[in-house]
Amino acid sequence: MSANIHIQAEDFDVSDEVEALTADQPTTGAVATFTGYVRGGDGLTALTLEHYPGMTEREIAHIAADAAKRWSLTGVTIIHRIGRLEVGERIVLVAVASAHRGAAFEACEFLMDYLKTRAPFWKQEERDGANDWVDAKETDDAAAERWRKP
Amino acid sequence: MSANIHIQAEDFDVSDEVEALTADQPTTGAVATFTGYVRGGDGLTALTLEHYPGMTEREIAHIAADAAKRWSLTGVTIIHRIGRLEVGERIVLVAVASAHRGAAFEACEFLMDYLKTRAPFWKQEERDGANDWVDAKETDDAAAERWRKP
Amino acid sequence: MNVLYFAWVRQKVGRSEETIEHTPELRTVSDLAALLRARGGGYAGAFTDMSRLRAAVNQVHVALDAPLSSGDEVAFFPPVTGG
Amino acid sequence: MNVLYFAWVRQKVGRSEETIEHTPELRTVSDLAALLRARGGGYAGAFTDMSRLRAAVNQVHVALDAPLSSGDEVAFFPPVTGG
Repeated sequence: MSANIHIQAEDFDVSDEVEALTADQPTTGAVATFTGYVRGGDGLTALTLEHYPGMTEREIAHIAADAAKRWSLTGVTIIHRIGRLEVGERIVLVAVASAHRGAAFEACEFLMDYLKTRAPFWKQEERDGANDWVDAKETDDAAAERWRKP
Repeated sequence: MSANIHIQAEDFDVSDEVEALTADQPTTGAVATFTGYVRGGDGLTALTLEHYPGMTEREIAHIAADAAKRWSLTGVTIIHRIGRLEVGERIVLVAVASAHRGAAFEACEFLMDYLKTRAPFWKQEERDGANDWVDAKETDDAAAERWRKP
Repeated sequence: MNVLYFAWVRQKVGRSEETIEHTPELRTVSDLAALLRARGGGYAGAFTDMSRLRAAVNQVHVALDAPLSSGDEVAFFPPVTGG
Repeated sequence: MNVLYFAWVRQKVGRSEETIEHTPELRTVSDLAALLRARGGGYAGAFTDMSRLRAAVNQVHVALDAPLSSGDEVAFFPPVTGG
């Protein structure tokens, strides 16, 4: 299984990505996807995402390879947008195909948790005209931590 | 939150459904989806799905209301196809929107587990020209059981 | 009562629904299943091993000892396999 | 060595990258951070509280005691906040 990884400013279409993931894969029975959005409702107007070109792709490929070792998957697509994104815009897509739903769900959650804590992206918030860097969340570290096996 | 529930012979488009789910919902930060496919690779050529009209919609509405009580959600869409579906075709979509990814993932898995064990659908398999009813899986019962809290 | 059959139960009994008059003897879903089993033929085939059957009354999943009333919609079917 | 800065580290130091010669004294990432902090100004602001900083060497996350070699690509940044 090879992962499709894209870091891009452009938007993506979930159906198109899922279609590409499942084409000519008759043993796929389950596709789980996660789409992250710029969430408003608290004065936030936009986010600007910065990343570390090169390391980002490398780190995400590493996380995807790790997922493919843990679960039996037929395909993985990860798209992460960069640049300025307004409230309601899509930020990230993780789509995982597998024969069975348990593997698809677990691998999708695993990939999101690790993207949040390992992939070198940084978010700046626009709120009331001011820009502030977003602090990392301890809840994200805790979410990633649960996948560590003794 | 009201759930969109459709039992239909027609196919669906994941992007269109997610778009409808997130339109005018600026507090949505996360959408998790699950798409089930007719899985081939072992001689299966098609499935035919039968359901109990009336009870199906009622049971799914009940499951969706239960999910909305357990998690803070901004939208739920459940589409289940009926009739004859060939290998590679989509069977079911569960899409869940929430402010946060944990709730979206958990509610999506919960809804799939309960659809599998509570919604009155029955599958017949076409294999080498013969039709056989699919037996219920104990693993599905076990998956649904884990959501029961004491 | 309106009685509905789904999946292989429908195929064995050879019909998808029928009307059966509610009598005082038909206290529970089990009593109705016994009446149907006693008809023999496809009905006996469908209603002999009750561990393979599930039931709903008025579109709600019920156990086999659920009570019946006149006017109920009763359905018999195998364990569900959707999703 | 090529040294890269991201997010508020980049903003505080006022540049996104620079070349710093590797010397025998620069044994670890911490040594490099100390050299940068000693420059004062924005560098002092960025490199004073090391608990707020993360580092990568050759595009791999490392701890602050990771060794440095000539030709390394070293990056300093806050904890990541993608996804």
